[in-house]
Amino acid sequence: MAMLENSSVTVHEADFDVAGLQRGLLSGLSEEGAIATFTGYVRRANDDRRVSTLELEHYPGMTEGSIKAIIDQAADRWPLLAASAVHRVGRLSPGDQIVWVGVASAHREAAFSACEFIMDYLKTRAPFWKKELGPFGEIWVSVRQDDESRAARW
Amino acid sequence: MAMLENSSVTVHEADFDVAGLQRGLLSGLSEEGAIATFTGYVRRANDDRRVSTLELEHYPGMTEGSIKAIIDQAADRWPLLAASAVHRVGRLSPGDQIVWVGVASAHREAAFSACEFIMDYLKTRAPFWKKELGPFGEIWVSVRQDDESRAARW
Amino acid sequence: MLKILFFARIREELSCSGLELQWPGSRLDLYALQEQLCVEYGESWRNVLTQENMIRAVNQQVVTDNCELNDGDEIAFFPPVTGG
Amino acid sequence: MLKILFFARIREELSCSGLELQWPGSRLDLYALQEQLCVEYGESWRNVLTQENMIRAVNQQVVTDNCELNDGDEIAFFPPVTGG
Repeated sequence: MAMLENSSVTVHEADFDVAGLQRGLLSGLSEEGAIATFTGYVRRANDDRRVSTLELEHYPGMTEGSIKAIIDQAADRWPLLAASAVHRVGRLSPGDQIVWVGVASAHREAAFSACEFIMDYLKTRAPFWKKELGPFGEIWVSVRQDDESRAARW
Repeated sequence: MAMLENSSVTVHEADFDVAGLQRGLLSGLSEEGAIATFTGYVRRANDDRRVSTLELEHYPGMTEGSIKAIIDQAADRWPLLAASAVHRVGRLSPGDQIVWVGVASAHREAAFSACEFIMDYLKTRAPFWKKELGPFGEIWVSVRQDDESRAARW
Repeated sequence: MLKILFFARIREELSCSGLELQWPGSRLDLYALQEQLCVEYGESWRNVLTQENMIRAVNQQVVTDNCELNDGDEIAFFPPVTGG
Repeated sequence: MLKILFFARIREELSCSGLELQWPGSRLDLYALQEQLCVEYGESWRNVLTQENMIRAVNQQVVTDNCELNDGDEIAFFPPVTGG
């Protein structure tokens, strides 16, 4: 298994700055022709439930390790130059950023594919759990069947 | 053909700010769960040619119109909330940002697919031309066969 | 010593985020450990820990079958993940 | 009046970024216009404008075949695009 040297995985409560994260993928050598990124946001409504707060819990240690492993898997499959993932935990509100994944490569095909691959795995394998709070009370979010089938296609 | 209301296409010489462009995709209604973006950069070397300057030319009017049409096609195929494209022209140096495409949707599948679709079309149909300048002299960049076949898959 | 962790809905249903057990000094596998917890903490724990879609991890690696445990292992029980 | 534009390598090879032609007052199609340019500007233009991978656009829409032109049309000749 390859190890991608320029990669980082962070889990924290604070918000993040997408421009700074994207700059962090650049080596300064101008080898990168392409950066694909994904940002996930808290939606106001999910399956018609009006969400006022989202609580995100994770398994410290395993989260970082499993995402790092996913990034290394991606670097095995596509010629990547850099990749990072940031995931927030704690209490979030609608409109807040939850997750960011960015991938740099010489060409766009690898950047897009790896970014989507990492997100699919992050959604289905990384140990995060979301609880929605709202007028309906509290509810642990359940798995989208769609997410499972997307991850299985790789 | 659907018209995506929150969409914009810009062609200019100045650099752009990816964070500001991404914020521009958000409606404030917190309906967006996902934003996928792509940023293209000038690479220092292309097919082993060492590039010192890239000159980008376009067909004013047709460029904006054709990219807008591509975005509307994407909005026909996927449930999008917003999309924008920015493309620079003029003289650029290695490491410079060339192009940015960002797409907002409720879920990530649509955001990723539409962003990639717009980029593939932008690479193969939008009237931009690149000339590379370097120790080798000047050379008009020719079409990557790969790009053609990627655009044909949609 | 064994470190046992519970996350999310499982943590709430057990009202327990984790516990530590003395290493029994003999062989122990994952299913035996789970049975030991069910016996010690009663029927409510058995109902939770035997849920069909329970995910189990040993030393931060998901395991889908029974497996041998070792002194010092970290064992976690959690529901299907919903990150991103 | 017809507005004719040339871009990128084609513009350089013709040393011309564009020109305007009086509308002939009769029917005119794209291939006839191209032939008229080749006759008027000579063999070097013919070599460029008949290149195999030439792209032609009428009113900013790429056309792959011959087509009827109208007074006021904007016609462009350019090489395969290489944006992004």
